[in-house]
Amino acid sequence: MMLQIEKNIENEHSVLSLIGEIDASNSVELDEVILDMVQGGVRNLLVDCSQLEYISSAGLGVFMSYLEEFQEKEIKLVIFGLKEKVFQVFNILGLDQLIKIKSTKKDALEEVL
Amino acid sequence: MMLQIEKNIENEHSVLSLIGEIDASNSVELDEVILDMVQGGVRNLLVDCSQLEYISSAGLGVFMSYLEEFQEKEIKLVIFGLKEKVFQVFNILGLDQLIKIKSTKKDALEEVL
Amino acid sequence: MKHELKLYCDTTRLSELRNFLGDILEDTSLTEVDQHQVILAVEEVCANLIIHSHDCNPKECIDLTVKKSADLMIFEIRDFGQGFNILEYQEPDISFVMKSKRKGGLGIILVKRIMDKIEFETKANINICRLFKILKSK
Amino acid sequence: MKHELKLYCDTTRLSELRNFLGDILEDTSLTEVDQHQVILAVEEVCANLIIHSHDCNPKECIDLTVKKSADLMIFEIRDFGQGFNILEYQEPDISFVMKSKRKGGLGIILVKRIMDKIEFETKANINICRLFKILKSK
Ligand SMILES: Nc1ncnc2c1ncn2[C@@H]1O[C@H](COP(=O)(O)OP(=O)(O)O)[C@@H](O)[C@H]1O
Ligand SMILES: Nc1ncnc2c1ncn2[C@@H]1O[C@H](COP(=O)(O)OP(=O)(O)O)[C@@H](O)[C@H]1O
Repeated sequence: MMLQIEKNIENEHSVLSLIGEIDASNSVELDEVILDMVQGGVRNLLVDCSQLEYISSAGLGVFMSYLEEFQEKEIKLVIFGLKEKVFQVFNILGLDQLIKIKSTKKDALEEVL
Repeated sequence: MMLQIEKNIENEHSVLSLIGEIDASNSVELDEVILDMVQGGVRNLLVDCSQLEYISSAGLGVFMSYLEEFQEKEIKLVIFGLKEKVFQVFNILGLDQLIKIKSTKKDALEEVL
Repeated sequence: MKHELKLYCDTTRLSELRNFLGDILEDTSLTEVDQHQVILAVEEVCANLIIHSHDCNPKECIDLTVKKSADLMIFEIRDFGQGFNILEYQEPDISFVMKSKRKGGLGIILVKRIMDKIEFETKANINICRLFKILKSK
Repeated sequence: MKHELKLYCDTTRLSELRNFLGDILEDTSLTEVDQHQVILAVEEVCANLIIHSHDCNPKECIDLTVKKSADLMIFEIRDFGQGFNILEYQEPDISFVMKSKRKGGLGIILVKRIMDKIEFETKANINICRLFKILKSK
Protein backbone atom coordinates (compact mmCIF):
# COMPACT_ATOMS: atom_id res chain seq x y z
CA MET A 1 0.00 0.00 0.00
CA MET A 2 1.53 3.23 -1.17
CA LEU A 3 -0.30 5.64 1.11
CA GLN A 4 -1.80 5.07 4.51
CA ILE A 5 -3.60 7.84 6.34
CA GLU A 6 -4.31 7.62 10.07
CA LYS A 7 -6.66 9.91 11.93
CA ASN A 8 -6.40 10.48 15.66
CA ILE A 9 -8.87 12.71 17.35
CA GLU A 10 -7.33 13.84 20.63
CA ASN A 11 -8.80 16.38 23.08
CA GLU A 12 -8.13 19.74 21.61
CA HIS A 13 -6.63 18.67 18.35
CA SER A 14 -6.63 16.05 15.65
CA VAL A 15 -3.55 14.37 14.32
CA LEU A 16 -3.38 13.16 10.75
CA SER A 17 -0.51 10.80 10.01
CA LEU A 18 0.57 10.47 6.41
CA ILE A 19 2.51 7.29 5.81
CA GLY A 20 4.10 6.53 2.47
CA GLU A 21 3.94 8.46 -0.77
CA ILE A 22 1.46 11.00 -2.11
CA ASP A 23 1.22 11.57 -5.84
CA ALA A 24 -1.39 12.29 -8.50
CA SER A 25 -2.85 8.79 -8.11
CA ASN A 26 -3.86 9.16 -4.48
CA SER A 27 -3.88 12.84 -3.51
CA VAL A 28 -7.66 12.68 -3.60
CA GLU A 29 -7.49 10.42 -0.51
CA LEU A 30 -5.72 13.16 1.40
CA ASP A 31 -8.30 15.64 0.18
CA GLU A 32 -11.20 13.49 1.36
CA VAL A 33 -9.75 12.99 4.82
CA ILE A 34 -9.16 16.70 5.29
CA LEU A 35 -12.63 17.55 4.00
CA ASP A 36 -14.07 15.04 6.47
CA MET A 37 -12.24 16.62 9.35
CA VAL A 38 -13.32 20.11 8.38
CA GLN A 39 -16.90 18.96 8.18
CA GLY A 40 -16.43 17.27 11.54
CA GLY A 41 -15.55 20.68 12.99
CA VAL A 42 -11.81 20.25 13.54
CA ARG A 43 -10.20 23.31 15.19
CA ASN A 44 -6.56 22.29 15.38
CA LEU A 45 -5.13 20.03 12.72
CA LEU A 46 -1.67 18.58 13.19
CA VAL A 47 -0.24 16.64 10.30
CA ASP A 48 2.42 14.08 11.20
CA CYS A 49 4.72 13.70 8.19
CA SER A 50 7.47 11.76 9.92
CA GLN A 51 6.69 8.76 7.74
CA LEU A 52 5.92 10.67 4.57
CA GLU A 53 8.51 9.67 1.97
CA TYR A 54 7.25 11.66 -0.99
CA ILE A 55 4.73 14.29 -1.94
CA SER A 56 4.23 15.65 -5.44
CA SER A 57 2.47 18.84 -6.50
CA ALA A 58 -0.87 17.03 -6.43
CA GLY A 59 -0.55 16.53 -2.67
CA LEU A 60 0.85 19.97 -2.01
CA GLY A 61 -2.04 21.40 -4.00
CA VAL A 62 -4.49 19.76 -1.61
CA PHE A 63 -2.96 21.58 1.36
CA MET A 64 -2.85 24.84 -0.58
CA SER A 65 -6.53 24.61 -1.47
CA TYR A 66 -7.55 24.67 2.20
CA LEU A 67 -5.38 27.50 3.44
CA GLU A 68 -7.86 30.31 2.85
CA GLU A 69 -10.78 28.35 4.28
CA PHE A 70 -8.71 27.49 7.36
CA GLN A 71 -7.89 31.14 7.83
CA GLU A 72 -11.51 32.20 7.53
CA LYS A 73 -12.73 29.49 9.90
CA GLU A 74 -9.77 29.97 12.25
CA ILE A 75 -8.71 26.36 11.90
CA LYS A 76 -5.07 25.95 12.84
CA LEU A 77 -2.93 23.75 10.59
CA VAL A 78 0.53 22.63 11.65
CA ILE A 79 2.70 20.15 9.78
CA PHE A 80 5.45 18.42 11.71
CA GLY A 81 8.16 15.80 11.39
CA LEU A 82 8.94 16.40 7.73
CA LYS A 83 11.95 14.54 6.44
CA GLU A 84 14.61 16.87 5.08
CA LYS A 85 14.05 15.83 1.46
CA VAL A 86 10.31 16.41 1.71
CA PHE A 87 10.74 19.67 3.60
CA GLN A 88 12.97 20.96 0.82
CA VAL A 89 10.10 20.51 -1.63
CA PHE A 90 7.86 22.72 0.52
CA ASN A 91 10.79 25.09 0.65
CA ILE A 92 11.31 25.36 -3.11
CA LEU A 93 7.78 26.68 -3.42
CA GLY A 94 8.00 28.88 -0.34
CA LEU A 95 5.16 26.91 1.26
CA ASP A 96 7.09 27.04 4.53
CA GLN A 97 6.05 30.71 4.56
CA LEU A 98 2.37 29.91 4.10
CA ILE A 99 2.00 26.82 6.29
CA LYS A 100 3.23 26.42 9.87
CA ILE A 101 5.93 23.76 9.83
CA LYS A 102 7.49 22.37 13.02
CA SER A 103 10.12 19.73 13.69
CA THR A 104 8.45 17.76 16.44
CA LYS A 105 4.97 16.98 17.65
CA LYS A 106 5.80 18.83 20.85
CA ASP A 107 6.62 22.02 18.93
CA ALA A 108 3.51 21.57 16.83
CA LEU A 109 1.34 21.21 19.92
CA GLU A 110 2.77 24.41 21.35
CA GLU A 111 1.52 26.21 18.27
CA VAL A 112 -2.07 25.19 18.79
CA LEU A 113 -2.41 25.34 22.58
CA MET B 1 39.80 52.19 -31.07
CA MET B 2 37.09 50.09 -29.46
CA LEU B 3 34.14 52.42 -29.96
CA GLN B 4 33.55 55.06 -32.54
CA ILE B 5 30.42 57.18 -32.53
CA GLU B 6 29.35 59.18 -35.56
CA LYS B 7 26.67 61.85 -35.54
CA ASN B 8 24.82 62.88 -38.67
CA ILE B 9 22.28 65.61 -38.48
CA GLU B 10 19.98 65.26 -41.48
CA ASN B 11 16.82 67.28 -42.19
CA GLU B 12 14.15 65.87 -40.00
CA HIS B 13 16.21 63.39 -38.06
CA SER B 14 19.63 62.67 -36.63
CA VAL B 15 21.50 59.45 -37.18
CA LEU B 16 23.89 58.12 -34.57
CA SER B 17 26.19 55.36 -35.80
CA LEU B 18 27.71 53.09 -33.18
CA ILE B 19 30.79 51.34 -34.47
CA GLY B 20 32.61 48.74 -32.41
CA GLU B 21 31.94 47.57 -28.88
CA ILE B 22 30.17 49.21 -25.93
CA ASP B 23 30.96 48.05 -22.42
CA ALA B 24 31.35 49.49 -18.93
CA SER B 25 34.56 51.27 -19.93
CA ASN B 26 33.00 53.46 -22.59
CA SER B 27 29.21 53.53 -22.16
CA VAL B 28 29.61 57.04 -20.77
CA GLU B 29 30.62 58.15 -24.28
CA LEU B 30 27.29 56.97 -25.63
CA ASP B 31 25.56 58.74 -22.79
CA GLU B 32 27.29 62.03 -23.51
CA VAL B 33 26.46 61.95 -27.20
CA ILE B 34 22.80 61.26 -26.54
CA LEU B 35 22.64 63.97 -23.87
CA ASP B 36 24.19 66.40 -26.36
CA MET B 37 21.61 65.59 -28.97
CA VAL B 38 18.74 65.95 -26.53
CA GLN B 39 20.07 69.32 -25.48
CA GLY B 40 20.43 70.21 -29.15
CA GLY B 41 16.71 69.62 -29.53
CA VAL B 42 16.70 66.38 -31.51
CA ARG B 43 13.18 65.22 -32.45
CA ASN B 44 13.89 61.97 -34.27
CA LEU B 45 16.87 59.89 -33.26
CA LEU B 46 17.87 56.97 -35.43
CA VAL B 47 20.63 54.75 -34.11
CA ASP B 48 22.54 52.80 -36.72
CA CYS B 49 23.85 49.62 -35.10
CA SER B 50 24.89 47.82 -38.27
CA GLN B 51 28.51 48.00 -37.13
CA LEU B 52 27.89 47.43 -33.44
CA GLU B 53 29.61 44.20 -32.48
CA TYR B 54 28.85 44.14 -28.76
CA ILE B 55 26.86 45.95 -26.11
CA SER B 56 26.85 45.07 -22.43
CA SER B 57 24.33 46.08 -19.77
CA ALA B 58 26.18 49.36 -19.25
CA GLY B 59 25.31 50.43 -22.78
CA LEU B 60 21.78 49.06 -22.68
CA GLY B 61 21.30 50.94 -19.41
CA VAL B 62 22.12 54.21 -21.19
CA PHE B 63 19.29 53.69 -23.68
CA MET B 64 16.92 52.64 -20.90
CA SER B 65 17.64 55.76 -18.88
CA TYR B 66 16.36 58.03 -21.68
CA LEU B 67 13.15 56.21 -22.55
CA GLU B 68 10.86 58.08 -20.17
CA GLU B 69 12.35 61.45 -21.04
CA PHE B 70 11.97 60.69 -24.75
CA GLN B 71 8.34 59.81 -24.20
CA GLU B 72 7.65 62.99 -22.27
CA LYS B 73 9.42 65.18 -24.81
CA GLU B 74 8.00 63.22 -27.74
CA ILE B 75 11.44 62.41 -29.08
CA LYS B 76 11.29 59.39 -31.35
CA LEU B 77 14.03 56.78 -30.93
CA VAL B 78 14.51 54.02 -33.48
CA ILE B 79 17.36 51.53 -33.50
CA PHE B 80 18.16 49.80 -36.78
CA GLY B 81 20.58 47.37 -38.37
CA LEU B 82 21.27 45.28 -35.26
CA LYS B 83 23.31 42.18 -35.90
CA GLU B 84 21.46 39.03 -34.86
CA LYS B 85 23.74 38.35 -31.87
CA VAL B 86 23.30 41.89 -30.56
CA PHE B 87 19.57 41.89 -31.22
CA GLN B 88 19.23 38.72 -29.17
CA VAL B 89 20.66 40.54 -26.16
CA PHE B 90 17.96 43.23 -26.46
CA ASN B 91 15.54 40.36 -26.81
CA ILE B 92 16.58 38.50 -23.64
CA LEU B 93 15.65 41.57 -21.65
CA GLY B 94 12.50 42.29 -23.62
CA LEU B 95 13.92 45.65 -24.66
CA ASP B 96 12.55 45.02 -28.15
CA GLN B 97 9.17 45.69 -26.53
CA LEU B 98 10.27 49.02 -25.08
CA ILE B 99 12.41 50.39 -27.91
CA LYS B 100 11.46 50.55 -31.59
CA ILE B 101 13.82 48.27 -33.46
CA LYS B 102 13.91 48.04 -37.26
CA SER B 103 16.00 46.04 -39.71
CA THR B 104 16.95 48.75 -42.16
CA LYS B 105 17.45 52.47 -42.23
CA LYS B 106 14.56 52.68 -44.67
CA ASP B 107 12.21 50.97 -42.19
CA ALA B 108 13.52 53.17 -39.41
CA LEU B 109 12.89 56.31 -41.44
CA GLU B 110 9.33 55.23 -42.09
CA GLU B 111 8.79 55.16 -38.33
CA VAL B 112 9.73 58.78 -37.84
CA LEU B 113 8.32 60.42 -40.97
CA MET C 1 24.90 5.65 -20.24
CA LYS C 2 21.33 5.40 -21.42
CA HIS C 3 18.23 4.05 -19.69
CA GLU C 4 14.75 3.72 -21.12
CA LEU C 5 11.27 3.35 -19.70
CA LYS C 6 7.90 3.00 -21.39
CA LEU C 7 5.34 4.54 -19.08
CA TYR C 8 1.66 3.75 -19.54
CA CYS C 9 -0.74 6.64 -19.05
CA ASP C 10 -2.09 5.63 -15.70
CA THR C 11 -1.19 7.61 -12.60
CA THR C 12 -0.80 4.42 -10.57
CA ARG C 13 2.29 3.78 -12.70
CA LEU C 14 4.05 6.85 -11.31
CA SER C 15 5.55 4.89 -8.42
CA GLU C 16 7.26 2.63 -10.98
CA LEU C 17 8.69 5.73 -12.58
CA ARG C 18 10.08 6.87 -9.23
CA ASN C 19 11.73 3.51 -8.65
CA PHE C 20 13.25 3.56 -12.12
CA LEU C 21 14.65 7.05 -11.60
CA GLY C 22 15.78 6.34 -8.06
CA ASP C 23 17.97 3.46 -9.23
CA ILE C 24 19.65 5.61 -11.85
CA LEU C 25 20.15 8.62 -9.59
CA GLU C 26 21.59 6.57 -6.75
CA ASP C 27 24.86 6.24 -8.66
CA THR C 28 25.34 9.96 -9.17
CA SER C 29 27.06 12.62 -7.13
CA LEU C 30 23.74 14.31 -6.38
CA THR C 31 22.75 14.57 -2.73
CA GLU C 32 19.70 12.69 -1.47
CA VAL C 33 17.74 15.96 -1.45
CA ASP C 34 18.69 16.71 -5.06
CA GLN C 35 17.94 13.17 -6.21
CA HIS C 36 14.52 13.47 -4.62
CA GLN C 37 13.87 16.75 -6.39
CA VAL C 38 14.96 15.44 -9.77
CA ILE C 39 12.61 12.46 -9.40
CA LEU C 40 9.83 14.89 -8.52
CA ALA C 41 10.47 17.14 -11.52
CA VAL C 42 10.48 14.27 -14.00
CA GLU C 43 7.34 12.85 -12.41
CA GLU C 44 5.56 16.19 -12.64
CA VAL C 45 6.15 16.39 -16.39
CA CYS C 46 5.06 12.77 -16.86
CA ALA C 47 2.00 13.19 -14.63
CA ASN C 48 0.97 16.22 -16.68
CA LEU C 49 1.28 14.24 -19.88
CA ILE C 50 -0.70 11.35 -18.43
CA ILE C 51 -3.46 13.57 -17.07
CA HIS C 52 -3.69 16.54 -19.41
CA SER C 53 -2.49 15.13 -22.74
CA HIS C 54 -3.59 11.50 -22.53
CA ASP C 55 -6.63 11.69 -20.29
CA CYS C 56 -5.30 8.82 -18.15
CA ASN C 57 -5.84 6.36 -20.97
CA PRO C 58 -3.78 3.34 -19.85
CA LYS C 59 -3.47 2.09 -23.42
CA GLU C 60 -1.43 5.09 -24.43
CA CYS C 61 2.13 5.57 -23.32
CA ILE C 62 5.02 7.96 -23.10
CA ASP C 63 8.70 7.19 -23.54
CA LEU C 64 11.40 8.27 -21.17
CA THR C 65 15.10 8.14 -21.96
CA VAL C 66 17.68 9.06 -19.35
CA LYS C 67 21.19 9.91 -20.50
CA LYS C 68 23.94 10.29 -17.97
CA SER C 69 27.45 11.60 -18.44
CA ALA C 70 30.10 12.66 -15.97
CA ASP C 71 28.56 16.04 -15.39
CA LEU C 72 25.11 16.11 -16.88
CA MET C 73 21.86 14.17 -16.83
CA ILE C 74 19.32 14.51 -19.62
CA PHE C 75 15.76 13.27 -19.20
CA GLU C 76 14.04 13.03 -22.55
CA ILE C 77 10.28 12.56 -22.42
CA ARG C 78 8.57 11.77 -25.70
CA ASP C 79 4.91 11.39 -26.57
CA PHE C 80 2.59 11.60 -29.54
CA GLY C 81 -0.31 13.92 -29.98
CA GLN C 82 -1.22 17.44 -29.04
CA GLY C 83 1.98 18.94 -27.67
CA PHE C 84 2.18 21.19 -24.66
CA ASN C 85 5.11 23.60 -24.66
CA ILE C 86 6.19 23.96 -21.07
CA LEU C 87 8.55 26.80 -22.04
CA GLU C 88 5.70 28.94 -23.28
CA TYR C 89 3.58 28.31 -20.18
CA GLN C 90 3.63 31.28 -17.83
CA GLU C 91 3.58 30.02 -14.25
CA PRO C 92 1.19 31.75 -11.85
CA ASP C 93 2.21 33.28 -8.53
CA ILE C 94 1.94 30.90 -5.59
CA SER C 95 -0.57 33.27 -4.00
CA PHE C 96 -2.77 32.93 -7.07
CA VAL C 97 -2.55 29.13 -6.86
CA MET C 98 -3.68 29.36 -3.24
CA LYS C 99 -6.66 31.54 -4.08
CA SER C 100 -7.72 29.42 -7.05
CA LYS C 101 -8.37 26.42 -4.77
CA ARG C 102 -8.19 24.00 -7.68
CA LYS C 103 -5.76 21.66 -5.95
CA GLY C 104 -3.22 22.00 -8.70
CA GLY C 105 -0.99 24.42 -10.50
CA LEU C 106 2.28 23.83 -8.67
CA GLY C 107 3.82 21.18 -10.91
CA ILE C 108 5.49 23.25 -13.59
CA ILE C 109 6.73 25.77 -11.05
CA LEU C 110 8.57 22.89 -9.35
CA VAL C 111 9.99 21.61 -12.63
CA LYS C 112 11.35 25.02 -13.58
CA ARG C 113 12.91 25.61 -10.17
CA ILE C 114 14.49 22.16 -9.91
CA MET C 115 15.90 21.65 -13.38
CA ASP C 116 18.81 23.62 -14.80
CA LYS C 117 17.56 23.76 -18.36
CA ILE C 118 14.42 22.76 -20.22
CA GLU C 119 13.92 22.24 -23.94
CA PHE C 120 10.77 21.48 -25.86
CA GLU C 121 10.27 20.60 -29.49
CA THR C 122 7.72 18.92 -31.69
CA LYS C 123 8.76 17.13 -34.83
CA ALA C 124 6.72 14.81 -36.99
CA ASN C 125 3.98 14.60 -34.40
CA ILE C 126 6.39 13.58 -31.63
CA ASN C 127 6.70 15.97 -28.72
CA ILE C 128 10.03 15.96 -26.94
CA CYS C 129 10.57 17.58 -23.58
CA ARG C 130 14.16 17.52 -22.34
CA LEU C 131 15.06 18.24 -18.74
CA PHE C 132 18.72 18.87 -17.87
CA LYS C 133 20.33 18.54 -14.47
CA ILE C 134 23.95 19.49 -13.95
CA LEU C 135 25.78 16.97 -11.80
CA LYS C 136 29.15 18.53 -11.23
CA SER C 137 29.48 21.43 -8.91
CA LYS C 138 33.21 21.72 -8.41
CA MET D 1 40.29 21.38 -20.52
CA LYS D 2 41.13 24.30 -18.30
CA HIS D 3 41.95 27.90 -19.18
CA GLU D 4 42.95 30.66 -16.79
CA LEU D 5 42.99 34.44 -16.90
CA LYS D 6 44.09 36.99 -14.34
CA LEU D 7 41.98 40.07 -14.87
CA TYR D 8 43.07 43.40 -13.44
CA CYS D 9 40.35 45.58 -12.00
CA ASP D 10 40.16 48.12 -14.75
CA THR D 11 37.17 48.22 -17.07
CA THR D 12 39.42 48.83 -20.08
CA ARG D 13 40.60 45.24 -19.57
CA LEU D 14 37.15 43.84 -20.33
CA SER D 15 37.90 43.64 -24.05
CA GLU D 16 40.80 41.33 -23.24
CA LEU D 17 38.39 39.17 -21.29
CA ARG D 18 36.08 38.98 -24.30
CA ASN D 19 38.93 37.91 -26.58
CA PHE D 20 40.01 35.26 -24.08
CA LEU D 21 36.49 33.85 -23.83
CA GLY D 22 35.87 34.12 -27.56
CA ASP D 23 38.84 31.90 -28.32
CA ILE D 24 37.65 29.22 -25.91
CA LEU D 25 34.04 29.32 -27.01
CA GLU D 26 34.89 29.16 -30.70
CA ASP D 27 35.68 25.46 -30.34
CA THR D 28 32.36 24.53 -28.78
CA SER D 29 29.05 23.43 -30.24
CA LEU D 30 27.39 26.66 -29.10
CA THR D 31 25.91 28.86 -31.82
CA GLU D 32 27.38 32.30 -32.47
CA VAL D 33 24.44 33.87 -30.65
CA ASP D 34 24.95 31.64 -27.61
CA GLN D 35 28.70 32.22 -27.56
CA HIS D 36 28.04 35.95 -27.62
CA GLN D 37 25.64 35.65 -24.69
CA VAL D 38 27.99 33.55 -22.62
CA ILE D 39 30.76 36.10 -23.13
CA LEU D 40 28.34 38.80 -22.06
CA ALA D 41 27.25 36.97 -18.90
CA VAL D 42 30.81 36.31 -17.75
CA GLU D 43 31.75 39.91 -18.49
CA GLU D 44 28.80 41.22 -16.49
CA VAL D 45 29.90 39.33 -13.39
CA CYS D 46 33.51 40.47 -13.83
CA ALA D 47 32.50 44.09 -14.52
CA ASN D 48 30.44 44.07 -11.32
CA LEU D 49 33.40 42.80 -9.34
CA ILE D 50 35.70 45.39 -10.88
CA ILE D 51 33.30 48.27 -10.30
CA HIS D 52 31.35 47.41 -7.15
CA SER D 53 33.78 45.23 -5.19
CA HIS D 54 37.16 46.62 -6.26
CA ASP D 55 36.37 50.23 -7.02
CA CYS D 56 38.21 49.98 -10.35
CA ASN D 57 41.55 49.69 -8.57
CA PRO D 58 43.84 48.41 -11.35
CA LYS D 59 46.27 46.96 -8.81
CA GLU D 60 43.72 44.43 -7.62
CA CYS D 61 42.69 41.47 -9.70
CA ILE D 62 40.21 38.67 -10.10
CA ASP D 63 40.90 35.14 -11.31
CA LEU D 64 38.91 33.39 -13.95
CA THR D 65 39.12 29.67 -14.66
CA VAL D 66 37.19 28.13 -17.51
CA LYS D 67 36.61 24.37 -17.52
CA LYS D 68 35.22 22.68 -20.55
CA SER D 69 33.96 19.13 -20.95
CA ALA D 70 31.94 17.47 -23.67
CA ASP D 71 28.64 18.82 -22.42
CA LEU D 72 29.32 21.52 -19.87
CA MET D 73 31.30 24.71 -19.42
CA ILE D 74 32.09 26.06 -15.98
CA PHE D 75 33.30 29.63 -15.50
CA GLU D 76 34.79 30.06 -12.04
CA ILE D 77 35.41 33.64 -10.97
CA ARG D 78 37.39 34.14 -7.79
CA ASP D 79 38.25 37.27 -5.85
CA PHE D 80 39.25 38.37 -2.37
CA GLY D 81 37.38 40.72 -0.14
CA GLN D 82 33.81 41.63 0.59
CA GLY D 83 31.73 39.02 -1.22
CA PHE D 84 28.56 39.70 -3.13
CA ASN D 85 26.14 36.78 -3.34
CA ILE D 86 24.49 37.01 -6.71
CA LEU D 87 22.04 34.24 -5.74
CA GLU D 88 20.62 36.30 -2.90
CA TYR D 89 20.25 39.40 -5.04
CA GLN D 90 16.66 39.96 -6.06
CA GLU D 91 16.56 41.37 -9.58
CA PRO D 92 14.23 44.31 -10.19
CA ASP D 93 11.56 44.41 -12.91
CA ILE D 94 12.76 45.89 -16.18
CA SER D 95 10.11 48.61 -15.82
CA PHE D 96 11.64 49.60 -12.49
CA VAL D 97 15.10 49.77 -14.07
CA MET D 98 13.68 52.08 -16.72
CA LYS D 99 12.10 54.41 -14.17
CA SER D 100 15.18 54.50 -11.95
CA LYS D 101 17.23 56.16 -14.73
CA ARG D 102 20.50 55.18 -13.12
CA LYS D 103 21.93 53.70 -16.31
CA GLY D 104 22.46 50.32 -14.73
CA GLY D 105 20.73 47.41 -13.11
CA LEU D 106 20.45 45.07 -16.09
CA GLY D 107 23.64 43.05 -15.62
CA ILE D 108 22.55 40.37 -13.18
CA ILE D 109 19.24 39.92 -14.97
CA LEU D 110 21.22 39.05 -18.09
CA VAL D 111 23.50 36.66 -16.20
CA LYS D 112 20.58 34.77 -14.70
CA ARG D 113 18.74 34.48 -18.00
CA ILE D 114 21.77 33.38 -19.99
CA MET D 115 23.41 30.89 -17.67
CA ASP D 116 21.91 27.49 -16.81
CA LYS D 117 23.11 27.40 -13.22
CA ILE D 118 24.87 29.76 -10.83
CA GLU D 119 26.70 28.93 -7.59
CA PHE D 120 28.24 31.26 -5.07
CA GLU D 121 30.38 30.48 -2.05
CA THR D 122 32.87 32.22 0.18
CA LYS D 123 35.60 30.29 1.91
CA ALA D 124 38.64 31.60 3.71
CA ASN D 125 38.05 35.11 2.38
CA ILE D 126 37.89 33.93 -1.24
CA ASN D 127 34.63 34.46 -3.05
CA ILE D 128 33.83 32.00 -5.79
CA CYS D 129 31.11 32.56 -8.33
CA ARG D 130 30.53 29.66 -10.74
CA LEU D 131 28.55 30.04 -13.92
CA PHE D 132 27.45 26.90 -15.76
CA LYS D 133 26.46 26.60 -19.39
CA ILE D 134 25.19 23.35 -20.82
CA LEU D 135 26.68 22.61 -24.23
CA LYS D 136 24.83 19.54 -25.34
CA SER D 137 21.29 19.82 -26.46
CA LYS D 138 20.61 16.47 -28.08
N1 LIG E 1 1.16 17.86 -20.93
C1 LIG E 1 0.21 18.81 -20.86
N2 LIG E 1 -0.78 18.86 -21.78
C2 LIG E 1 -1.73 19.81 -21.74
N3 LIG E 1 -1.79 20.76 -20.78
C3 LIG E 1 -0.84 20.75 -19.83
C4 LIG E 1 0.20 19.79 -19.82
N4 LIG E 1 1.01 20.06 -18.77
C5 LIG E 1 0.47 21.13 -18.15
N5 LIG E 1 -0.62 21.56 -18.78
C6 LIG E 1 -1.46 22.72 -18.40
O1 LIG E 1 -0.70 23.55 -17.54
C7 LIG E 1 -1.36 23.69 -16.29
C8 LIG E 1 -0.36 23.80 -15.16
O2 LIG E 1 0.33 22.58 -14.96
P1 LIG E 1 0.93 22.26 -13.53
O3 LIG E 1 1.73 23.43 -13.07
O4 LIG E 1 1.66 20.97 -13.62
O5 LIG E 1 -0.32 22.14 -12.58
P2 LIG E 1 -1.50 21.08 -12.58
O6 LIG E 1 -1.17 20.00 -13.57
O7 LIG E 1 -1.55 20.60 -11.19
O8 LIG E 1 -2.72 21.87 -12.95
C9 LIG E 1 -2.28 22.49 -16.19
O9 LIG E 1 -3.37 22.74 -15.34
C10 LIG E 1 -2.69 22.30 -17.64
O10 LIG E 1 -3.73 23.18 -17.97
N1 LIG F 1 30.40 42.25 -7.12
C1 LIG F 1 29.54 43.08 -6.51
N2 LIG F 1 29.87 43.67 -5.33
C2 LIG F 1 29.00 44.48 -4.72
N3 LIG F 1 27.79 44.80 -5.19
C3 LIG F 1 27.40 44.26 -6.35
C4 LIG F 1 28.25 43.37 -7.07
N4 LIG F 1 27.59 42.98 -8.18
C5 LIG F 1 26.40 43.60 -8.15
N5 LIG F 1 26.27 44.38 -7.05
C6 LIG F 1 25.10 45.19 -6.69
O1 LIG F 1 23.97 44.73 -7.42
C7 LIG F 1 23.44 45.77 -8.24
C8 LIG F 1 22.89 45.23 -9.55
O2 LIG F 1 23.92 44.76 -10.36
P1 LIG F 1 23.70 44.71 -11.94
O3 LIG F 1 22.40 44.04 -12.22
O4 LIG F 1 24.90 44.12 -12.56
O5 LIG F 1 23.53 46.24 -12.36
P2 LIG F 1 24.60 47.43 -12.30
O6 LIG F 1 25.94 46.87 -11.92
O7 LIG F 1 24.56 47.99 -13.65
O8 LIG F 1 24.05 48.37 -11.26
C9 LIG F 1 24.58 46.76 -8.39
O9 LIG F 1 24.11 48.06 -8.64
C10 LIG F 1 25.29 46.64 -7.07
O10 LIG F 1 24.63 47.41 -6.09
